[in-house]
Amino acid sequence: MNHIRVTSKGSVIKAILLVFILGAVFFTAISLINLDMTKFFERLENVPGVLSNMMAIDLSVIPDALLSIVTSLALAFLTLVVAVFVAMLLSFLAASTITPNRYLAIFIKGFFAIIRAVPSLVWGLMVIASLGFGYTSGFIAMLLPAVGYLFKSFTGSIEEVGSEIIEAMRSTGASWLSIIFHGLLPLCITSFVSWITVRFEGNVEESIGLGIIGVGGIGLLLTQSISTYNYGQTTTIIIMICLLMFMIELMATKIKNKIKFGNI
Amino acid sequence: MKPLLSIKNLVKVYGKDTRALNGISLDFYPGEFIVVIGPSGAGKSTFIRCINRLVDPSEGELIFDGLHMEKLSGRKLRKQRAQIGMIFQHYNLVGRTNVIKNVLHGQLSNIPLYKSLLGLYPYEDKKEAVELLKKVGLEDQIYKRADELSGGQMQRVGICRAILQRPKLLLADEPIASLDPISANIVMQQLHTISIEKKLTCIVNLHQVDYAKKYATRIIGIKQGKVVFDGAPSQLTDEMVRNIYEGKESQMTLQAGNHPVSLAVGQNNE
Amino acid sequence: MKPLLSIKNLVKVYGKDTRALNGISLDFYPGEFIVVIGPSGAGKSTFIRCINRLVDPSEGELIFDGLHMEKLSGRKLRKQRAQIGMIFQHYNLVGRTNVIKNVLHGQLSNIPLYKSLLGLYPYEDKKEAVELLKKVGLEDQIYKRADELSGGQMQRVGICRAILQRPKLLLADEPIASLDPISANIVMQQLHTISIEKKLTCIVNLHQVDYAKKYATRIIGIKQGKVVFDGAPSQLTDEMVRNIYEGKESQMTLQAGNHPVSLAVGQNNE
Amino acid sequence: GNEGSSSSASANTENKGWPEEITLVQMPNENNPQAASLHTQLREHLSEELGIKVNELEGGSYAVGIEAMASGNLDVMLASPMSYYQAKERAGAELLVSPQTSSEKHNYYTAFITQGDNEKINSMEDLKGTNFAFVNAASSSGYLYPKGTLVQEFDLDPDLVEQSDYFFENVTFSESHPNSLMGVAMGDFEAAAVAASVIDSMIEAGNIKEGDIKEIGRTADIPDASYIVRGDLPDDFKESLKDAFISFENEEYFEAIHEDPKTRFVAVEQDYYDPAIEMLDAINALEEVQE
Amino acid sequence: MNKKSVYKIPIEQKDYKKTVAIVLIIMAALLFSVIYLEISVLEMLMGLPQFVMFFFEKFLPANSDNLKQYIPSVIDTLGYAIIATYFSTILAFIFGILISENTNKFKTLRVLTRGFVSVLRNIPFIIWGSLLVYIFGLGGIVGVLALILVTIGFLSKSYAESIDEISGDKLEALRANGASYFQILFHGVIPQFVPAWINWTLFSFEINVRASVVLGLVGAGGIGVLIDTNINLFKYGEALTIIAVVVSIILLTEFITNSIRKRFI
Ligand SMILES: Nc1ncnc2c1ncn2[C@@H]1O[C@H](COP(=O)(O)OP(=O)(O)OP(=O)(O)O)[C@@H](O)[C@H]1O
Ligand SMILES: Nc1ncnc2c1ncn2[C@@H]1O[C@H](COP(=O)(O)OP(=O)(O)OP(=O)(O)O)[C@@H](O)[C@H]1O
Ligand SMILES: [Mg+2]
Ligand SMILES: [Mg+2]
Repeated sequence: MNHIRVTSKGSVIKAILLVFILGAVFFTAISLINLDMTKFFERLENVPGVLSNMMAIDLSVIPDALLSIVTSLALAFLTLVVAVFVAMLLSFLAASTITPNRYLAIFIKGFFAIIRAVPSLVWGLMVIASLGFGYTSGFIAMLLPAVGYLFKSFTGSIEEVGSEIIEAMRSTGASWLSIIFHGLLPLCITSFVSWITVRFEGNVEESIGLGIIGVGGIGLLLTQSISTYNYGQTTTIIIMICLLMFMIELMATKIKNKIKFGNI
Repeated sequence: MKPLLSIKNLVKVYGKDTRALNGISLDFYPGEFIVVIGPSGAGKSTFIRCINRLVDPSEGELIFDGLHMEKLSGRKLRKQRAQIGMIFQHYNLVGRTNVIKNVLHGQLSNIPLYKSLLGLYPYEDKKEAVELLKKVGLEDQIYKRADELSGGQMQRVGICRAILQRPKLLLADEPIASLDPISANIVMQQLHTISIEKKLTCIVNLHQVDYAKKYATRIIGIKQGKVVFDGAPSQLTDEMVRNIYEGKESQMTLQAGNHPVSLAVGQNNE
Repeated sequence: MKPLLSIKNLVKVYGKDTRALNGISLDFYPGEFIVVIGPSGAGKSTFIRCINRLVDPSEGELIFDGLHMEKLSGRKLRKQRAQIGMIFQHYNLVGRTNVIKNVLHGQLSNIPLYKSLLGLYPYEDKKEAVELLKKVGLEDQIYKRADELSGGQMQRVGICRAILQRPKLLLADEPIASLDPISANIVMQQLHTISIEKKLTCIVNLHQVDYAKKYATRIIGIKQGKVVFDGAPSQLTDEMVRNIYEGKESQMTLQAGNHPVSLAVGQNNE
Repeated sequence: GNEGSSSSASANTENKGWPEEITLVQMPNENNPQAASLHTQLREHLSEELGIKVNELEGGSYAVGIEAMASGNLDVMLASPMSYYQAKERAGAELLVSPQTSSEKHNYYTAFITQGDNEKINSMEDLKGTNFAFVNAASSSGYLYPKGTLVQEFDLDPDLVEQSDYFFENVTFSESHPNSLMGVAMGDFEAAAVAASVIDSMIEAGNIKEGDIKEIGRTADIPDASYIVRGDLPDDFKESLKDAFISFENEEYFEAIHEDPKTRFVAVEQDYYDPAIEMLDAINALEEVQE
Repeated sequence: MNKKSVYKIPIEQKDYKKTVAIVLIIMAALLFSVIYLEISVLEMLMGLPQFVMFFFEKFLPANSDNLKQYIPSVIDTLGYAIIATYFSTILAFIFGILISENTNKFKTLRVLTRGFVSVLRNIPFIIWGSLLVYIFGLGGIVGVLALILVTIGFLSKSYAESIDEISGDKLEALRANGASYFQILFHGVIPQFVPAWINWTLFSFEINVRASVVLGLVGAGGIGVLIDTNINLFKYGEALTIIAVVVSIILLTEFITNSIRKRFI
């Protein structure tokens, strides 16, 4: 034996092929889109100018912004809680390791692909036409992307870590729900908490795009200050949002550590 | 007597060409204490996991308690599984949950969900759980998280869980691999006692031939996915044991090693 | 002779009140083959893991090869660790990677990253890896994914990895727990041979007293985090063994059991 | 409760069939970005005059607004000629009032612009063969009006305007007025049609400099966005609503929104937008709307 | 067993008070939100039939007359999405590694990266859009940049969480070998991270395909914007056709990736 492979011959060929495919896809894409790099680098010199233009602070907006933040937070929180429940249920139905029915799992996954593909404007239309303007509409419109993301992440976590526990609990004859509540939830809870916090930020951001359906909140304020080119207000609001999110993330980390190391 | 579990021509192929089980046909009767021995990779774990369908067999029939296990699914499968306890080679405990809850998981199939969620397990069950834990020497660890236990402690928790399930058939995959001799004896003794008292059938994978001989009522030797021995412990001669464990693998390694290696320590010395 | 590893008053406290190690002081010399025995939960794994700092000791000193292990970090710690091989109780293989790569992980500390990424391990290493795998009977599984192996197969891969590391000190946490008698002997024999040939110091946790007596040059008994025996195999009387394994736990369980249980099978029968 | 649940069916007999509350939506408009809190004053005024609750919201999309009107979830909305036409077709909307500025100072129009130092393009004729940007196929001021102007001026086939090498060398939809403007300023397009008010604000905000671009032509004045109302409300209610708007005389409001304190809402006839709509028809923009 | 425990065997030895307090706080916050926002479940349920009706009445039948004209947009969109996915995957991977506790032991660096990514994520996209256009004008690059910005924030965090989930056992073995940081990363972390990585990358590709708002804001066009424009012109039938195209692209990608994954990894 002169040469000893570390990877079997087949998988080396496969790896090369894979790299080749990925490279080909990339370069095809590059050639499809006209990317003018020189223009890009030339215009980099605009950066300081534009940024300095945006560097301004307008403290007068703070009271208004605080009020809107409460609205946005309330909406984001409410949506999040509902989305967590919906997504959890669906992901337990669809995760390949625990699904009660393979076809149901495929159906749910496909269904979500479709739901996610429909742009928010379309949802906005349908929601407004049936519910009118207001927070109820905003709630529904925000629910969809939130469930989409959480569903995806929960399913991933369950599929990744669950199999041993599922096996053990299955062998005791435990029901589907028992396996979930006694096995998977304790196991996945830390990662679930992470996903939920990631999504909470997403939700607040989502609420910014909800001007379409007449939902107020910090997003509306921000859109207004941008469309009137009021950079002082804009920057102030952004700083406030970042601070808020920072606080939320701190809190989430605390909770996560409590769950991870504590005896909850 | 009607067999509790009847296996006919069981075959399991992993992937394309790993034939882990190669046509196994066996009948098991109530109250039997069966120890399965065989070299590592022979298919013992696969065999045991096929019985309660954690692994789906590729071919063959599995008739447990009158029902074709290989055809069941959903609620019926669950009901059958509740009759079959299992002790895992890798324990498979819920790490973030405490010891007693892990043990009580053995009773999940018998109480409604809301009760188990509120921790309203019947007093009897809780008492038995605590007694079992005491018996295996874990009374100090009852409220410890399962992932904070030592290897042997986890294994004992897994054993208590399976016993608390009060099954008709108990499958155990190397239940004493991580246990010290005393704990190992206590566990084997406990299984043995239950098997006699409750006419529980036990199928236990073991690597320790001496334990097998001491506790089994019947020993089955598996090698390369086939049954090569099936009989009473007294019939298992040293010759036979050597035959079971020596395979293509071991022959090679025996040549490769520096010294000729004795077959096993303890009772099985040459 | 200067000790290779010198341990002084080692203490490990988990959480608030689990004193896993309770003041251990020991010296280990080159070429020694030390077997650590003790009841489950005694602190054997913790002891072994403290040595290469996978667990940070709470108190005490660990001087390996002249350096204070407990004070090292970063590159220096890594360099020391490269000198210390480890066989894990739960194998700890990278599941999605194939067998030979897992074994070659033992040589990672000696080659630059880019080479290891491209699979450009030195021919010598690859050859030795294949030979080791052959020796333990895994020549057919070389390109299999580690998570598709049986328990015993995984354990053997873990052993090959540690040996390929060519360490000065080899730590092994129940290396033969999942192995059949023949494989177990081959593995112990292999460790023994290396230990003699290369003056490698081995510290091995075992539950099988008979194997301990057969291969060890020195046996250490640990109980409740303390050293209760330290001597040559010949000094380890049955009385002593009983003393090590019988504890609060086992006494209780011995009373609780239905029959009085013999201490151990095989050589340790009463 | 739902702010938009003012469906006419649940009319209150005491109020002569009037709705119990109405919902008014301000649409974003390049001429009217200053939508901020000042609108509250208008809302309070209307509410006081009519004696019912008035909800005032910021909309984001005309399509959404018009569908909401069609489904009875929206009563009053600010609309451009195109949107008015669409709302009329789909939701039976009627024109209500339009803000009327006293001075000539603030006429709304869309400018054809090119780079300030572009020597080659100096008039509308020079647009031929250029790389040109409209805003969006659904935009009145960013597409329909400038297209109409071009079609009329150069007698083009409206269906071919966007095609490369028909009139322009290439046509891009930039998706927003500021995008078109920045695109021209930076030379990504040779020319574009951008609402004049956006150019003013962008210069004011310092995003571009006065000399960066030059105006080479313009559309005719674009009628100011007007409030439209759902047609199936009781006639007397619509009248009262109109009166309520007309009686709104808050100078602070008009200064902020229309940059002229003298501006007032005036009643408009249903044919107020007809010339504009004719123009839209001339460029085949209305085909799709008719159901 | 002493007398007391004969009657009661607790199966938990923890303080319920804290759990109860947390649950109560969450409930209170929920209640506040519902009341403050005046959300009514009844209304939602009543709106449901209308919701469905709207779809069937307005969007059907789909109008696929112009199917051919979408092809350039589809190609554009795919191009943007692919390039953006490649770049954001690589960048987010680096960030993810820097954020995860499993792979980055330097707390300050971890916090800094986390803060940076969080700012990326929390600056709303309308702002990024304007910034990009003000700086770079319009064109392909801006479109790609915009997409990268959108995905990178959430992708980094998601990667980091997935890396955190990788069990320490296996990394421990490599650590015990004296493997260097990067060796642990490449030989221990990455092989185990692959499934989650594929999962998230697909998700980001999906987002990039339907990023209509984003591409609209920087004037880069694409199929998503086409949907919005058609809706604004009330051409619902056409919009539906384009949505169907988007769905097919996404499902097809998922299918292709899955079969590649099965065969190659
Ligand atoms: N991470 C942990 N957190 C808290 N306690 C722990 C942890 N790991 C181990 N322990 C406790 O420390 C004690 C010693 O554990 P260790 O794993 O060293 O035992 P061991 O001698 O290896 O036992 P075994 O033979 O069963 O593997 C046990 O009581 C165990 O419960
Ligand atoms: N998931 C799997 N995919 C592919 N092959 C597998 C898988 N699981 C087990 N095998 C192979 O099937 C054969 C039998 O495995 P099994 O686990 O049943 O052995 P075992 O008798 O339990 O061995 P041990 O005593 O080492 O646990 C082995 O060769 C193993 O490599
Ligand atoms: Mg096995
Ligand atoms: Mg241990």
